[in-house]
Amino acid sequence: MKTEPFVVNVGPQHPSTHGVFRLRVTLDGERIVDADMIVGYLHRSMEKLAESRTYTQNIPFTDRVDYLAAMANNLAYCMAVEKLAGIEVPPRGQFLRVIMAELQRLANHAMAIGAFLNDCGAFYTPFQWMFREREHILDLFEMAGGARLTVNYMRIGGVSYDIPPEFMPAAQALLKEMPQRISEYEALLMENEILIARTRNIGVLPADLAIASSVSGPVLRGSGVAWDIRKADPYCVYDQLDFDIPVGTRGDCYDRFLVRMEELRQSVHILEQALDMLPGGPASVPVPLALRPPPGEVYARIEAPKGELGFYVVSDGSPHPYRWHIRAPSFINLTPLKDMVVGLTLADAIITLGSIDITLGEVDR
Amino acid sequence: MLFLAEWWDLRDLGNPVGKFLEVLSDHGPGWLPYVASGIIGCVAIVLFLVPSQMVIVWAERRLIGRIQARLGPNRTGPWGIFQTIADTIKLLAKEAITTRHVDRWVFWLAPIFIFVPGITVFAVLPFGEGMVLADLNVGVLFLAAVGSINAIIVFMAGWSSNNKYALLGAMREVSMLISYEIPQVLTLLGAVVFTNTMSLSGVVQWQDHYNTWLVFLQPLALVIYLISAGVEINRSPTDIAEAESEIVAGYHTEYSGIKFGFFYAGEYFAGFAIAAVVASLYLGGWTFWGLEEWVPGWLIFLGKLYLVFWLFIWLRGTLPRLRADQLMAFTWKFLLPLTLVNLFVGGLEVLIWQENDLSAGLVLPVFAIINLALAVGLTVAWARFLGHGGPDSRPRRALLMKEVGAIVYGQEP
Amino acid sequence: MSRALKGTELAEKVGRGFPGAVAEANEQWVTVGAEQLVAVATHLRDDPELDFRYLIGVCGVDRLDHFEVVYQLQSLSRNHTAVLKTRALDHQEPQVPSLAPVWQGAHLQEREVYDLMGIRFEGHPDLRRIFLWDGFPGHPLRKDWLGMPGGRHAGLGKFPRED
Amino acid sequence: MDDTGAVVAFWILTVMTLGAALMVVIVRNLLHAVLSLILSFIGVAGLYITLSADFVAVTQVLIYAGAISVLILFAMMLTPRAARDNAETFLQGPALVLAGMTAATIAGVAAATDWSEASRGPFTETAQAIGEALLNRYVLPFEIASVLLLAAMVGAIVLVRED
Repeated sequence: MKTEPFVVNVGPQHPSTHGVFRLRVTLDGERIVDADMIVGYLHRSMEKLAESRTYTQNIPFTDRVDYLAAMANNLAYCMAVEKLAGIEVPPRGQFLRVIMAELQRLANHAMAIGAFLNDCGAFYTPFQWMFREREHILDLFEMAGGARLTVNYMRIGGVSYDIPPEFMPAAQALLKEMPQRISEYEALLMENEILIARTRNIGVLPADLAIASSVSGPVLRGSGVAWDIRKADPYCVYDQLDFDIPVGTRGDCYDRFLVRMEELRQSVHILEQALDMLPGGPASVPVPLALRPPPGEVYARIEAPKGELGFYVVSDGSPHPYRWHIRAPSFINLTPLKDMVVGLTLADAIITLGSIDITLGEVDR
Repeated sequence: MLFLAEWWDLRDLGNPVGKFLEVLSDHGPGWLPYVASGIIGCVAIVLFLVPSQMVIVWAERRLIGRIQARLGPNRTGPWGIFQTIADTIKLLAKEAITTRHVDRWVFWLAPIFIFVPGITVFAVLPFGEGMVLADLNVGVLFLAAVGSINAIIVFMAGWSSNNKYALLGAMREVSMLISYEIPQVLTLLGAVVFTNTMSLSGVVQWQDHYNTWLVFLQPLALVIYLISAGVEINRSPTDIAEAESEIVAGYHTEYSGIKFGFFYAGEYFAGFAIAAVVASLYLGGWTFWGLEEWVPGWLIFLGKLYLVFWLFIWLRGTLPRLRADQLMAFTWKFLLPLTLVNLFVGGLEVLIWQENDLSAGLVLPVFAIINLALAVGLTVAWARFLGHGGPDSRPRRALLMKEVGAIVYGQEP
Repeated sequence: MSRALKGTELAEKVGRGFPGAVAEANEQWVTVGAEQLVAVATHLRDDPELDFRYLIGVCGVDRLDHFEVVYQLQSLSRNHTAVLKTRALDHQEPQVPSLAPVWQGAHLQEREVYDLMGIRFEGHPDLRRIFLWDGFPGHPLRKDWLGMPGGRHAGLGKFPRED
Repeated sequence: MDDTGAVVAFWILTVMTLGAALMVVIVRNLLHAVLSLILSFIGVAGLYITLSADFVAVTQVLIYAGAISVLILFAMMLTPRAARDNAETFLQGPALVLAGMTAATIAGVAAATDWSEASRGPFTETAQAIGEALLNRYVLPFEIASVLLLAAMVGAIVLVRED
């Protein structure tokens, strides 16, 4: 039977595009025959703005790149500048950074899983449950740095403030609670027949396509590639910590969801060790306000919650970066989107997009 | 029965109404009581539905709040009970936008007609003994007939909006209706086979007479009816026609202000209708094994109605949504065969019972046990047969790797 | 620990197969001429010893008189990284061959570089602006794209508390 | 009283049925035509009720207003946009002839029938009588119809099967 395809603009104002993302899909009935992504609604030209500000002044910008993982962005940028200027961060600062980055991963994955379930049509329940945990983590951020979302916590040479005394007991209490909470989520979500029916073998991303299209983070791991910058290229003190890389075997939405669930557990495990091993001493080294790194170029990367986050910074010896480039995982993870959604129904495409976990602040920058 | 049948005996609200009609016929023209009884019935139904909807919307939001580890509306009035009133005022004050390219007439008529099925169903539902507006002797068929009108109104809204999401929603609703009408009617037929009547008050009286509820005799039918009715009234998790995360708001994407409010209220009215049907057909209606002699039957009926509606609320807060084609396959491959078997077994049982003239006290418990076992067994067996519970629908865990670089794609653990 | 391949080391390996392809090499990176870029990239990807199947990122840098495109490469199996560079010498109409056919991951990133930097990637399957709209004047990440009225550069000439 | 009520109801329903039927013919918007058709069906159902044919009335709503019209709506949705209004087609002439012939037949039958009013008792249930008639006297046509429907269903599945 011959049918007439029609074009639907999913977004920029759509409840499940996680921001101002627009997916232009050509539908034949409900099946997608063509898809094109249109982004840039949130483009702030951060890379240009950063060129006219000093290295320290650029840290708040990184908060706003991926506003759901501000700590990770801070960390990647500070590492890049430290690598450029040859600054060593004291051990306590390193551990604090790891603690914050892993807390941020917990918060981000909580949000990612909750929003993903929302896309699957669960009426906000997993979303709200996940927000309960995220709330505690944001409280911890507030204790440490004074802000909850755009934390601006890390500094070149360490962190802005050492943690207050009430941070440790609160963090310990949270960590004690987390494993059973995660088990609760697993019992509620992983075994849900409808969820499995919706996500199994949907939005399959084969490993070779995943590697070829440069995806990273849980999306790459969901496709069965054991790749994690924390293990492959350890930074801070990750080489002293014990953790595993969760990988899926099928590369479907369910696997990406599983990987995130398991990463929650691994992050808790890392945090338990890091809190135990937290050494004394200064949390940061003094760095001149108008830092003038020697001319050169450097690429520093971390395993951000959404994937490989890298900062490519070129210095010409002045207090401003000459070039400041962000390798944004959300953006690059969208590369295989078209291959993943063509042939699926509109509902599945929404789920697939949700399983990639994008933040539009990071996609558009 | 302890019926006093005085006008102040509120266990049957028909008593004061009957008294009033008597007074009317004594003093007025002959046609007056006839018209007045109709008007009183209609007004009573609306008077019950509107406040019910207001309270239930609030209760649903509070309950969903509990399910979702939050508080729910708690600012307007004690425990937030005036939230729905505040929302209604807000909706009334908002602009009801009519976009330029809509089919104006149909666009405006759809939100008005959306109430028709939900309210009309209550005409044949017995609120208590004798408390029924029109005791139609084909009441069960009437339910199915009125329910099918719903899809046309949804289609009117979706098509006239001139919006692609609305059109997709309307398309989904119409296709869902065609599919889910069949198991729905067949399950209702199961009740009819047992009770040998199509009148709803007849069904309730049958349950009263045999001191049993049809839920014990037709457990599978109840579950199937709840699922297919849930699809028809568009409540999450089966809200395929307005699936928020997929097609924004489905057929009412373009509606704003009180026009949207009408759809919202209409959804609840339809939900009440379904809950009332379930309460009457399967849960004994206004009877409660003798309690109805002390407590007004209509209170028992309403209690059951809200209990069934609470089930819908619970489901909404718990389950994710199936995809449209999966939901469609579910009815044809899963529900339809089961309803046919259920109907066949029900018929067979009634035949055995009637032909051999067995005593009801003996056969009904046996039938109840058989049917329950059959319901569980059939569901599990048929699910297995269709491949559920196989390796593809079993939960898995992520593999844990210590080293980087390995590629395990396609390897099953 | 991921090992960063030295540019000189890489230049030697590449130079064997593609004489004259390497324009410059130092400790950190290797610069390849635009003519042989695709061939070199394909070799880097397919050579089992190098195995750069994963392209980390693409970045354009405005060097005032020319443009540089920087490719960060990663081998997943051998866990080493390398930096590959190429140059677009014409500052008015910069053009380099596209690596999207070699690594699909370059697809969106090259569109980004084209949009913000104005470097045309020859052979790119779908080279359109991505963040900015069609008809946006200029390419903002170029150093000569002045964001402020009156032709002034944005930012401070000198930081207030410096010396 | 009963007679006046029935007469008033008859006239209201007749006007509704015929008016809606007329609308089906004259409105240009296809959706409006379908909706008018549904209204006409409901009017006919009302007429059945005044004839104390309750089962037929409810079935009329269920089958015609519920199912048949949904089928028409489906046909409408699957039709390309150009055909949405009741445009003039080459079928106009034949349709007119056909409709005229049908009308003439009905008029002829109506004129030939002896309209002696049967003695009408009170409102009686018809469902049971219909059921018994279907399963005793008319069981053969009933079964033939079901086999025909089954064949139609299989045929439809075969027609739209993808392979």
